[in-house]
Amino acid sequence: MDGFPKYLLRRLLQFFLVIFLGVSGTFFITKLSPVDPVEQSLSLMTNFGATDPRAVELMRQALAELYGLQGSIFEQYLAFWGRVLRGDFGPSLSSFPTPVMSLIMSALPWTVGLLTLALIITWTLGNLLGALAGYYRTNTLLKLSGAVVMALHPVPAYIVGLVLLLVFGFIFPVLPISGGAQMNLQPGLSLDYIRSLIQHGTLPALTLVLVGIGSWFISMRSLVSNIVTDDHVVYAELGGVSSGKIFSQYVARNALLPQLTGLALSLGSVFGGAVITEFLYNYPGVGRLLIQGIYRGDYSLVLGVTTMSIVAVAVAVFIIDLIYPLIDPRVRLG
Amino acid sequence: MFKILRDLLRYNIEFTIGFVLTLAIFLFALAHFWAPLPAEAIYLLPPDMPPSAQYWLGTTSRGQDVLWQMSAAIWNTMLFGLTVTILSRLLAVAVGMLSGYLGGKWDQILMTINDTMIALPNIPILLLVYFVMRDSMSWPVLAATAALLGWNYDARLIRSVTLSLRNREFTRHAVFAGMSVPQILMRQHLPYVMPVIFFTAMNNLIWAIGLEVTLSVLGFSDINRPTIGGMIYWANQHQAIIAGIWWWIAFPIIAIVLLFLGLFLLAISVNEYIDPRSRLSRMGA
Amino acid sequence: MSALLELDRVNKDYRIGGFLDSSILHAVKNVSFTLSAEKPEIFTIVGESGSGKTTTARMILGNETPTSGTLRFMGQDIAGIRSRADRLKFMAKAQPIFQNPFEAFNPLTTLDYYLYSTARRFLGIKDRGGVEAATDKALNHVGLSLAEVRGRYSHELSGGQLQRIAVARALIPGPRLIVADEPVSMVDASLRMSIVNLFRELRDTLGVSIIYITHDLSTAYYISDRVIIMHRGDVVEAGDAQSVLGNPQHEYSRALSGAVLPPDPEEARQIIERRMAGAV
Amino acid sequence: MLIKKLAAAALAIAASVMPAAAQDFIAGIPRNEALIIQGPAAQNAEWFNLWAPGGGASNNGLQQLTADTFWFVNPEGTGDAAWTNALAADRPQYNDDFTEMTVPLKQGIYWSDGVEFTAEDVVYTVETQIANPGMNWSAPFTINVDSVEATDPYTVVFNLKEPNSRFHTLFTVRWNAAWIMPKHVFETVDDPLTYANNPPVSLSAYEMHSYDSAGNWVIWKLREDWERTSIGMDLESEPDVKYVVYRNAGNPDARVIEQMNHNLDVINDIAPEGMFTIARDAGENSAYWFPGYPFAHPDPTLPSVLFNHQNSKFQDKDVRWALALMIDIRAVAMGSYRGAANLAALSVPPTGTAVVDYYEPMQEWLTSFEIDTGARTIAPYDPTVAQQIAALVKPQWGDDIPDDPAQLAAMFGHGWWKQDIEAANELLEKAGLTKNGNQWLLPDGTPFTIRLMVEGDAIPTLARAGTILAQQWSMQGIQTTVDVAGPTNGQRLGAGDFEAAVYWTVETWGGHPDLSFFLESYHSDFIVEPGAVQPPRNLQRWQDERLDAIIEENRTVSFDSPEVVQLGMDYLKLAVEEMPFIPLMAYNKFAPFDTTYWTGYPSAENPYSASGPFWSNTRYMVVNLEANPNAPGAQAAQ
Amino acid sequence: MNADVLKVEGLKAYYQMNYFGVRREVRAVDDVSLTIRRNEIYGIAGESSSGKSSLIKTIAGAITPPLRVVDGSVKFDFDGRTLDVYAEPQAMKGARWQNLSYIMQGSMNVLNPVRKVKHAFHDFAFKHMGLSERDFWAKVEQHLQRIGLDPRVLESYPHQLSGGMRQRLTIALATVCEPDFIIADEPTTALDVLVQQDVLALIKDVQRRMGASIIFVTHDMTVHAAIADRIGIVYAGRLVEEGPTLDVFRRPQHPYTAHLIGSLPRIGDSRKRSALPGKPPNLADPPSGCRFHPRCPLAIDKCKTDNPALLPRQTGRVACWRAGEVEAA
Repeated sequence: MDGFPKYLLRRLLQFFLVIFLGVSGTFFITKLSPVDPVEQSLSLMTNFGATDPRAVELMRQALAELYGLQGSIFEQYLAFWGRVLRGDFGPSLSSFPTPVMSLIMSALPWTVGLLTLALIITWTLGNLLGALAGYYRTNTLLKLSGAVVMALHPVPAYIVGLVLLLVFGFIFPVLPISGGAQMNLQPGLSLDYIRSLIQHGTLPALTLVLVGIGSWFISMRSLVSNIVTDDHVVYAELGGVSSGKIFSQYVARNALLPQLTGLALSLGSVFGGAVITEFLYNYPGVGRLLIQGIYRGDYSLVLGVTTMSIVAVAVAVFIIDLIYPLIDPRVRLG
Repeated sequence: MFKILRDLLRYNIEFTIGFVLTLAIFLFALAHFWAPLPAEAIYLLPPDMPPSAQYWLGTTSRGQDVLWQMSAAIWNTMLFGLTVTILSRLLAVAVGMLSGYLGGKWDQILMTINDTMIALPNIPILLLVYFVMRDSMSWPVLAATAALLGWNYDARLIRSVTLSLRNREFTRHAVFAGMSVPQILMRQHLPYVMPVIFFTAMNNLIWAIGLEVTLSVLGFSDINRPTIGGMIYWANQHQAIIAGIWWWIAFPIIAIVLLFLGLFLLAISVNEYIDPRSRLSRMGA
Repeated sequence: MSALLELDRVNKDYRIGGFLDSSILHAVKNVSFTLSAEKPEIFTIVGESGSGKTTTARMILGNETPTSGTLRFMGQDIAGIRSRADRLKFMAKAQPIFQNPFEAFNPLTTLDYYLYSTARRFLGIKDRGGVEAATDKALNHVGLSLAEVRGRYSHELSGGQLQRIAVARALIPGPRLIVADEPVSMVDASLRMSIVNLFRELRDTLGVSIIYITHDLSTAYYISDRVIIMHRGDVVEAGDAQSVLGNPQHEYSRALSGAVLPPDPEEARQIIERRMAGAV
Repeated sequence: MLIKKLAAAALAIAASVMPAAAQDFIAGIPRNEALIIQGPAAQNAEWFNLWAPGGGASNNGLQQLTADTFWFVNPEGTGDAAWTNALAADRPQYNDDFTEMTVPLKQGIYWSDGVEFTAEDVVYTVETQIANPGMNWSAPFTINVDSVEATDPYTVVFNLKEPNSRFHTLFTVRWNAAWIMPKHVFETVDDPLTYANNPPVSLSAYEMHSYDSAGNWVIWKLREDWERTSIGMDLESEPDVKYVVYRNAGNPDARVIEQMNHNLDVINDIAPEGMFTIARDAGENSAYWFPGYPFAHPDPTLPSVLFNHQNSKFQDKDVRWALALMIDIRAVAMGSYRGAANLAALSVPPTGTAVVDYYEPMQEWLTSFEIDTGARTIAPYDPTVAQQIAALVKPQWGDDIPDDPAQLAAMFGHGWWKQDIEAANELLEKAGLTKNGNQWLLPDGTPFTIRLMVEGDAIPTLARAGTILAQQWSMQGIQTTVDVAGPTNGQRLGAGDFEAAVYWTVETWGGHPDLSFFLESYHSDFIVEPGAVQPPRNLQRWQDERLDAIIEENRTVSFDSPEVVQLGMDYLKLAVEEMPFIPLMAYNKFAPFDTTYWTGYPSAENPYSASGPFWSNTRYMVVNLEANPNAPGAQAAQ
Repeated sequence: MNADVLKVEGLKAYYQMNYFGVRREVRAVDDVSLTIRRNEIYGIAGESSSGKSSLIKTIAGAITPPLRVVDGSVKFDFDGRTLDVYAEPQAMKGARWQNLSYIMQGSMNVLNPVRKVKHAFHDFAFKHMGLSERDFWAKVEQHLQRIGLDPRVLESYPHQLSGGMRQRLTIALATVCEPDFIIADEPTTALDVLVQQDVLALIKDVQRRMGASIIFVTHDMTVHAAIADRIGIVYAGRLVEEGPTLDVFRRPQHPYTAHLIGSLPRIGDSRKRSALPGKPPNLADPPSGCRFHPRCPLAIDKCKTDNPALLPRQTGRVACWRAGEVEAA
């Protein structure tokens, strides 16, 4: 077995190893967590309510049995892998008996939709501006936009989001500031629903874009300023090729290739959700789910989300490794 | 060292601006050691005072002077950020250079670890670690944890630089000149890796501070310790933005942006200075 | 007669990866030759890019292991050297000269660092004076002195000088063999002969054997004792330099020899005119 | 250039999206028929089974608007008015030795699917839960109920395993209680624990209209046969509120914004500053518990400084008292609630009926109460604290602050302990502590330090109180650091894994003087070893024979007996003497209402219902609200 | 019609750099004047960092800071149309590829690595040809065939082609518009010996057929011997000798030229050849007088102080105080 199949096998092996190590690590960290889901459920159930201490003890036993938290940590670990391989993360402990998978699956479209869109906008805009700024170094407009991007870069996401929320939700209340879509609107491909989705997604997406654009901008600008001195760019300039074409086909195109790996990684991490943004805008995505899971000590849920996220990043890296040769004609696998 | 500083100050306007900004903010942060009131003290001043001659940057709803809070907060936040950055740079450099230089099995093992770390979602892991450690989760421990999560992508960058250096003739030459692996890495390769380190350090610092703020906003930080995240946390607890106490949040953010601007200008100008190409030009090659 | 270097049916295969296709490249096929320990010589490997000459050189230096066959240096199997101590021992006796003198020295490192490091590591000299003496002695062999080199960077010297320093450095541990891979192709024409002449001197005065790897038949003819011509991994012709290069027998050797442009406008022009008529 | 094209495209997209503001806030539902209430973010939005441990979905209107059980106690009410017979036709009837309880049921009540509600549903509820451990009320039923029978369709008789004078409280709603299950639905189900009960059949005046699968909102609509419910049959006219929307309106800032944008009628809780902002910027459109400052509505829970009695530092009552006397309660009130706190010197929340039953009658006793500092005897009580706080906030709130001491007591509480550092020092010395410079040393010579645990974000005002307490103690030489426990708070409290904490261990009916609600769990029988998990309430692990005696006696008297109040006072006096925890104040909630669409919200003036939307009592508010005739679109609808 | 295509007069181009206070001026092109005629190959010979690359960059108007033209002019004459490169840079734009094209060193890097070869043809040449797409591609394919390339290479990526093919391709690209003037910068340097001859033959052939002028830069004297009609020898930024190739090789007038030619080894002749002593001058700090004097076996005192002008001498020009006394070594 040679060449591609062998490469594929090696890469696949590594892929599984990464997932195995990552998920196992998370499993044991979660197990070390002092948060006890039984106690969490109990305190939810007894909060505000009458509590007979004997009854609480009885409930505690019943819940521990129900949640399947018995057995040694190693037995739980084996059982966990057994379930994961079947694509099942078991029941959520804070939303018992709803399966974690179905919680994730209902949150996932929101997160993936919002984050993918925001990421693509961020990536495109950041790279475009970065490339333009790297190529047309003297353009005032670009310098200005560069300065804005640079100033935004270090501002924490929470602040950017809060300011947007204040400006567009309060001072000029033109956009909804909470939730994923209008209330009581049937989800579907209707114009109203799509418009509602866009309206509700605008502020969170804008937050993500403003926060994320800086790093793409900076890295693209430095990539481009290296490429403009490459022979083939100089040659094209000597050949009288128009500067627009040089920019797009000779400079940006080459500089984009390394950025694609970054894009893939970011796309993979989409599955982890955007914790702060979703938290702030009450967006019903995976990030919010994760925070809820952590607050409620629901480690089935936390494990589920982190596992999904680890797998997604690993898959994204794997895929980009596989398709990179198709994107970059130079790459040959040794 | 002094000569470098003098050269940069004299001939590089970006460095000068960056240097002045950073120094100013550093001195400002340093000043908290001489603050008139302890940074943790609350309700010793009238709350919610807007910026005025008496309270230049106003007071918080907790009766603290924003100016002095900020001074301590920037100090603590930068201490955290720089600890994360330096630790994670050390890791990234060690792993990246060894992996790139040694190649083969070592490369595979290190890069598998690296790829695993890349795939780990930072925030959940940090929160989980925070739960596990709880009271013993002091800021240095948090910084170490963050550093453990923040080196991997840059290690790959450094590895790719080292990988290309490994195949340069001067590396093979160094081997035949009897130089040991550490000698080759430190003397021969490090100057080429330095610009990558500097460049990624900026992003890492921003990431670390973002992390601090995120954890604080979610309520997972030591609320006794004034930090930028801590200020946002408390401002948030008092709904400061909605209540119109904008100075509580705006000034720290402006300070952070200025600080980053300063650091960024420093980084790019120092980077230009230490970049082998620029060094060679100065040396007259 | 004992052998300094002995190559016995050495092969080296590479897998060249296509994304969907891949094939085995036989970079070096069945190469055998022996360098005598008693009689130092300049042994030249001639070939174009892809001929396997550089791979052969790397195997001799232990930077690559052969797919099959053995390379023995002073009786020791080169591929069998594992420990760092053995490796250092081997390197002390077999040293390389690289193609591009500007590349061979890190532009950010002073040149003397390479020299001192070599002296310390291979000669085991600890004190500064001893190191400098050994370095200066080696530099004297190549017509330079430590005073000219100390504290300088590669960009401050010409390619020819750098290549001399590289040779001097290689001489410090007292090697028996120097493997020079295209040592003059990046050196200016006016300085080229000084390097080539230096090789002759090393052979004659220090008794160092030199494996000279080149694509330039003119310099090969100028200094070699023996020559092998490699083509796509095969040795197509081997023997005494004067006869192999002056009167090549193999078809490829002849083509190669015919492609050498003579330093005379009339002859050269005729070759080009012939080529225009034939090829284009 | 490319940039310009992009900008144009962005503008075009923005233009198509902007008409947002013009649209209905809720698709297809007239805004002036809908009451919008702050709800939770539900994870499992599809889950409507109230009886299985399904997580937090019950705050979304499900238990507030569709569930029903025998009785309700209005936590804000006093006397008989606080008691409501819901499904039950009368108060609980016990036999003499409290081993049997008979409940007569109202007739003419129907489930929303048209099936009549009968005693069979009650029997089914109890028996099913006993048969399925893990269901929410399974454990108390298992422990108490020997058998349950429907002697006729409208009478249920519970036979108890042992005497229990408080058995009926299982079916008495303060915040919630054992809700009655629809037998005709659940008997067709294999496993009542994993049945989602979607859509839920309603036993109260509202039924489900629609919900968001992402968990952000649920909409309930008034049943057409609303009169065939326990709440409906007592109403004089059809409720104005046709739809109730429980929506998750995000973080506190977003909630304030949404209310000011008239997209959120009822807020459950925000920070005092958010409240002040609404009062300042939207005062004409909003209503509060108090018409002006301090605005807040006190919950019948009692934030206190809890000491872990199993920690050697806090086993001496003199130390506990010293710590109490080091507190300047005015600073705590200002720091946590900006002064808007209802202070509590007694170990019972100063709300509802407790004010008339305990606080007012005990003032005299409090004023004359003395403690021995070892050096002298002092009377620590300061009945003028309310006036002092009023003076502190007067500059900011002016006319909102009355002069009448009685009114001030209703706003700020009846009094608290005077800060008395000298007495505190004497007490510490009495307890064997020594002072070294500005640092107190424990009898064993180690520095006296305290880690004070607070929950943090979820209960921000208590975190704020904690930081001030820490500062005050630290300044007096007891280094105190605040730990934010976050989500582990409840668990750490339960396991006794803390030194001191700011939290509540006292909750009451609010509308009834009986203290068994929390006191029962204070019996020393339930105290466990350090590290083991303690049942709720007695988190400080306070153990006292006198306390046990009070508890045991309370079990033998009837719920409505006047002796209950006497026993309550005994407990309160004991708690003052022992200072097992330092009660601080009622848990004040800032819950402003938007009056743009609805009026007639409950208030201190007219406390006909709990105001928190998560309390099941809220249903009485919902059906009593009146549409604001001046609401936008109100004329058009008429 | 003017017989001269290019006229360079008194051209000075310096690298002016300022790195953190280290100010340097490298006189890469120092007072060079030369003329190139229609339909000739003019070779420029010189060692590395002698300024030959800077010279042609300056001639091509392709300089970027820190390299700046300090003095002098470069004028092209295309069919009677005079283009002053530094007086009217806009006019140059239109002339690129149409009249003036390049063959660059390092064919590996001059083609965009991530695009197929055909795009390069389209980008560079299409707008100059005034043809429809279809005719354009027909023309390109025809041109490729003439140059000995399979038109299928158009569908390849640069890295898929061998070094020789790539170099042919860049020649095809440079000549597809049939320009009047081609600048060839070390086009054969990185090629294997066998391929080198092919490429040289190709360049010569194309030049002869199109009647274009080529300025051909290489350090390899044997290449000049093979194809240049005239050569100019550059030393330390200055043109030190110029003349018809045969004359320069047979009777070099400048000691440097004589040495370059004399030191060339040759198969069948292993007589010892000496190398030039010393090292090439540093252009940031060039020697006074004649810049070659520190290495010159014939140097006299005058050489150290006075810079010899480039003066006509028999068939060419030479800049040496002792020009008459030089003999081929």
